[in-house]
Amino acid sequence: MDFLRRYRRDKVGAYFGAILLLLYGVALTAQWITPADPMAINLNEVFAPPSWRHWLGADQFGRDILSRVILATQVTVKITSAACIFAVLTGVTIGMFAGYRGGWVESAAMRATDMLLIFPIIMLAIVVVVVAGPTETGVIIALGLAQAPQFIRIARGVTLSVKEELYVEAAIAAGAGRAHILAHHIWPNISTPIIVQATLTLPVLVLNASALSYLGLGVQPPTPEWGQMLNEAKDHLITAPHLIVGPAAALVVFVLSANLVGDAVQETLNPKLKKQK
Amino acid sequence: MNSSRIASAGAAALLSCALAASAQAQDAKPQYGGELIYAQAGEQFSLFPGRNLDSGAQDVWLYACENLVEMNEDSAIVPWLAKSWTVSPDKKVFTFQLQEGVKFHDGTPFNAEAVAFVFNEAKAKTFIYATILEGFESAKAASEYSVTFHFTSPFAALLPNLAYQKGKPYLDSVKIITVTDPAVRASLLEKGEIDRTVNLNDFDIPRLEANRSIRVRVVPSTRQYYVVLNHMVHPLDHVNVRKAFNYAIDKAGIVKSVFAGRGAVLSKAPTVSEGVYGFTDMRNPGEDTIFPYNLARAKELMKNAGYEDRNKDGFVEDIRGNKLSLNLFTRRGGTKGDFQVAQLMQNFLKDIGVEVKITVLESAAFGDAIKLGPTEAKYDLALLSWGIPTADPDEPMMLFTLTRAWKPVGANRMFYSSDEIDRLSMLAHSETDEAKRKEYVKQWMAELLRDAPVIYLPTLALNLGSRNYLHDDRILSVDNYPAPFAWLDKEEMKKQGIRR
Amino acid sequence: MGDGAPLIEVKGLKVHFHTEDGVARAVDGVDFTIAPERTLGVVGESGCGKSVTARAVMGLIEPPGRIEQGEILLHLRDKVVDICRLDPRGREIRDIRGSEIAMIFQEPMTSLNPVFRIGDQIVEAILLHGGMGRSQAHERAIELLDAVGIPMPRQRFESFPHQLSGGMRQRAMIAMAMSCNPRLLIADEPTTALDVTIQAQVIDLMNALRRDFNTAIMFITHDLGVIAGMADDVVVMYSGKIVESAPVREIFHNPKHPYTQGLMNSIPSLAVWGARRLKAIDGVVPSPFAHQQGCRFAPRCSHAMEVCRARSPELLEAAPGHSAACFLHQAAP
Amino acid sequence: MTKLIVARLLFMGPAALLIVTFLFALFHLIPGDPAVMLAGDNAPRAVVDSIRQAYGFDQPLHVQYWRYVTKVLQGDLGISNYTRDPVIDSVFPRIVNTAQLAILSMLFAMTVSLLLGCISAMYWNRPLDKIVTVVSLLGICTPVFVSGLLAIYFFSIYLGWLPISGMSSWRHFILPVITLGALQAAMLTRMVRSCMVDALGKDYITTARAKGASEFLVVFKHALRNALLPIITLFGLGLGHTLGGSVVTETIFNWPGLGRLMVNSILTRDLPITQGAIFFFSMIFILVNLVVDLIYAWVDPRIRYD
Repeated sequence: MDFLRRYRRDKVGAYFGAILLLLYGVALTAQWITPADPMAINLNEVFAPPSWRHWLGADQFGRDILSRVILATQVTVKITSAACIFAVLTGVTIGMFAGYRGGWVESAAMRATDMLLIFPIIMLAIVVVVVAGPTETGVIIALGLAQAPQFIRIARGVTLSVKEELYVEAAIAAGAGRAHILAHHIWPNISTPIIVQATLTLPVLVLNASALSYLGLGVQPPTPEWGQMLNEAKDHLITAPHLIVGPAAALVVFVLSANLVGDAVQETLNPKLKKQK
Repeated sequence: MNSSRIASAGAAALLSCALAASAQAQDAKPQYGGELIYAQAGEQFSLFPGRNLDSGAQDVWLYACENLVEMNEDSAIVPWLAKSWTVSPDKKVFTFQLQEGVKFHDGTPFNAEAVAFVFNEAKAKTFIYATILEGFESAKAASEYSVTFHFTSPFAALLPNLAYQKGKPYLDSVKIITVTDPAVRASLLEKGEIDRTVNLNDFDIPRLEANRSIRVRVVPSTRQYYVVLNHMVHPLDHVNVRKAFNYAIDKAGIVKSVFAGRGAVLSKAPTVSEGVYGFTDMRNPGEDTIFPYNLARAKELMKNAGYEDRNKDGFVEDIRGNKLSLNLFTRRGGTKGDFQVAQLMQNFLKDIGVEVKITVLESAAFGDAIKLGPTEAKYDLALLSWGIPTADPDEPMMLFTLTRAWKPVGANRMFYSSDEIDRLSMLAHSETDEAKRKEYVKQWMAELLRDAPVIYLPTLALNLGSRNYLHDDRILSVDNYPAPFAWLDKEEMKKQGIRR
Repeated sequence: MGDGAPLIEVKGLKVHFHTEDGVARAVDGVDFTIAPERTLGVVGESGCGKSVTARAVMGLIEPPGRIEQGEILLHLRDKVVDICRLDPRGREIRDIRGSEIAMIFQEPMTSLNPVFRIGDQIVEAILLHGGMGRSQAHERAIELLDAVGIPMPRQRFESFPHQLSGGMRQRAMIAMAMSCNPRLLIADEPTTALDVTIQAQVIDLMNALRRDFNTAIMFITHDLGVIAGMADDVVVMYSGKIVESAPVREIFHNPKHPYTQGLMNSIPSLAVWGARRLKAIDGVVPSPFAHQQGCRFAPRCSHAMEVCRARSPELLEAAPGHSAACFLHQAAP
Repeated sequence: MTKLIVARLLFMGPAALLIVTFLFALFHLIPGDPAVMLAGDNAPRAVVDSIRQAYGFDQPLHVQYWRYVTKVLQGDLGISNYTRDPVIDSVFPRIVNTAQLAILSMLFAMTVSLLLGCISAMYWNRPLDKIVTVVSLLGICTPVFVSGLLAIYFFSIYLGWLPISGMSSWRHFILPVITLGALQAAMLTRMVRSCMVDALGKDYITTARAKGASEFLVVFKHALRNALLPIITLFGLGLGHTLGGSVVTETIFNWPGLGRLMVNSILTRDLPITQGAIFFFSMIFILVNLVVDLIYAWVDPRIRYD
């Protein structure tokens, strides 16, 4: 497909695209590729520093950190990606619709968004636990809902400006329906900030997921999750600094590749940018 | 909000605010002046003593107010503002002789009127702890300096008579700040922005001890971890299974990995720990703790309770072949290390083939889940801890193991019932003869070891970090850190570059 | 060409774009001159490099575009400046842009900054080149808006681009361009986005301004009708090169290069009665990435000879003031 | 324009009531009983019941609700279950603390992000742009508690320049503001960069250059004014979030802010405090959004509000 051919030529995008695919590959095959059993507790190796046996060292219960990071990739990547998509979908549809319709529909939607933003994510999470139960879908909905307002506001903002453009009025004059307008005229203009915002929310989602695990939401022990591992590493930052390296590196790789791929996608979608280079 | 627990020292400690008036010359070395900055962990506390149960609050009281009687390091009741006291033969009337010449901060004289007022007011306004004084009816001022307390039912009170220290405090003022993050408390202590703090992260203690200008004291507390075994759930009603669960747990491993080897101590007796009255070491000779870690014994006990791994899937099944799978409810951040201990439980019980699923609940939801009665309770196992602020076994005996105390009435979440335990508890409750009462408590503990209603786990230790220029402050096993007669060595402070 | 020194001399200009798909030779050796107070029409199909040439003259070539070769000599009163050598973001070129040479663009909708008022954008153009205070510039802007035929100029000063029609916005662009009495106005297809009636008004306006401000105009378009009404001299471009250059009457009545003849035959003419099929030039414009031996029009040229495929013809005079780059009019070297 | 302002301000009243009712219902829907929390795990039922009775928790819900609403209408937000202090006394000072931290860190974030974002847009895909991108991404990935603790260990303990906790002098503000601001700055830089690139590609930029405008004027006037739209939205959101208090930053730097208070009150089911905190916060949030929308109309004339 032409998009792929043009995308591959952007060296950075291709390189980090490969890393992102690798990450999703790891996420899919996590159970089988861990060097050691991520759940095996061995109290003689509490906080064992990185060694040949444990490349990234061992945690408070002597479990192999590398294996736990790999297994955690499955959990974290799945939850954050799903939550991100959920946030984008709800956010963009509500934002575009509100921005386009205008009038009381818009102000009602925006005030509802304000309400959503007012409640701290912890409150949202507790309510979701009661409604959807402590399942993974619960986590995804809670995380996604907390990030949706950002997308709603961006989508609405851009829709308001684009709606005024002449070519939109021209399209209407040509008999285009609202769906057509939103899809063909408004979405291309929104895609840039939305893609950037989507890749920006990934790290926030990972860290929020760990905040939710305090509330018994989603991932129950002993399954590992990056945010949770980061939190546990916080308490031993000085006594066992190696604890934080694994999950932090994984998070950085995931976010860096997602953002740079986002950049590359944005560039290929928007050829005018190429001229700039 | 760390777990709240019943406050103040039970029947014997009565509450009033006063400053000892007469000053006694101390030896030359301690010096007057300076401000002590104390960092505390609790978030929610109120200065009004009657209103809050949080341990943080109690620390605050100890600076501003003094009790009629106090508790010293080895948990003996020590006279303080009351010189002495007597008990009526029927143990329903207690008379306290008060110190003369003591004044409140604002100068009004401290006398029997004041004491009576405080307690009648507490009962009228239903202050939280007032209801703990079971059977307290009223307090009257018999004379200027003697006050009598009238109870509807006999209430054992232990009142040895020891010498006491009195005098004017050395510090000008005490500044108390709340720092919730243990790592930040440690760094504040290292930097010298605070002089004294508690609840340090166990793993930070070696680093702090290495620092010349810091002194860390670690003292076993009266709070012991335990896992509730819901006797309504088969096979937890089977004593061999309960004992197997006890033997399957590597308590030393827990102390080492979760509490860095020093944040907790191996329990020497069920529920009652060293600081509590009536404690005796119940360990068999040569064993480091009660139910020492013995995987083989545990598997053997499970075997003769009819549980074996018949289909070799790593988990045991009963004779009819269904797998033994239990759920374990726990909180996270409620008590130090609770989330970590729960994960180790899951791992140790897996070693004897018992599958455990952990359900982490947010503190309020957890509170709801463990307050239900025998028919509604959904937990098979629940990780909790039992602290004894009164340092008297009466509380656990009356509320923890008594049949009458089944949830939702008391705190018997195991729905455990044993006539022998009930008999011993009632006897100990009203026995005033010391020797007899200690014997009943000993038999009660022996019975608990024989019946193993819960899985017994290590006892938490308390820690107190302070700069070495601070002297004569104290740490009590009931999670109190009084420092009424502490003083600051100014030269040492200057040497360490502490400018305030 | 007119007598006296030319205003702009372009010699051997080559502008190439270095993109991933290869090197695009947008402008591949172009020579022409613009005389003061005369209008040069630059005509050619889209993609022949006429817009790139215009931007090169304004020094607006940004990476990945790069001026490979050639000179653009601007004859100022006191000195001659080669625009190719100037730093595109330097001070010197900035003093020329807007004051000596001004430019208007094809898309009036997007060429004006949507968030600033029309008047403010004109005032900014004036203030950039000094010589006037803010209030003076304010009045000057209103005069200009009036000069370009915008009704109620004082009110229109305050309105935003989206409040004006396409035609009005183009007039505002022209007002802005003329604000510093430029000696050359480059118009990059100014009428393409407008409908015919507005086109005619804009052309009349530019002709009027030419006389009042005696400004030279470089008018770029693919519309031969507009060229006829506007240009004094005409240059025809094809695939990055100039294939024919002559006064406007010569181009229309005596086209010498086969490509120009092809263009002329493709215009419907009122002069010829009865229906006749318009002849289109068969074949396709070559891609700027292709390296082709010989004359670029050869593949589509009905008169193509052997030499045309071997070597590319120079732009030489075939008649006084009328040059063409075609071996039909030159002896093969 | 004024119609918009009045409409929004009028909206605050019903919004507050709606929030209070919603919260009241929510607290009684989700598990957790304040009386049990107050008495502690091991308290006998007698104690729990006495507390419930003393605090009026045993009243039927509608009575409790009505009593609370009537008090709120008279401006009395009730008293906390724990500290028994009036809610206003414990919530208001915290809002002031959080507001100080939020505004300062957002100003820091805005200046840094606008500068870095514009620079990286001007030098699109060249080394400088790559460096800014990686630095801002690393800024986003580092959790605040890691950057906070490391900052304390390095600046306060190792170098001993800055104090760790408290708010008494300006030096106490440096670390928390930079830590919280850095996270927001990293987020905003990415957005500024992409919006600036968008704007720099537009035709009016070529016109501006054709007018002889300097590159500085082209980027920081013509392009930035147009790129401001999504940026303002994010800035409004960022301010909203930080005004809600960043629990982690407040815990690390021991900053008595709204975030920690709100979270603690939810976890301990201290309903009056939660209501008070969220009540004030929602008012501030609506005001912030109103200001953002006004700036919107001022920046982009195409959005008609009259």
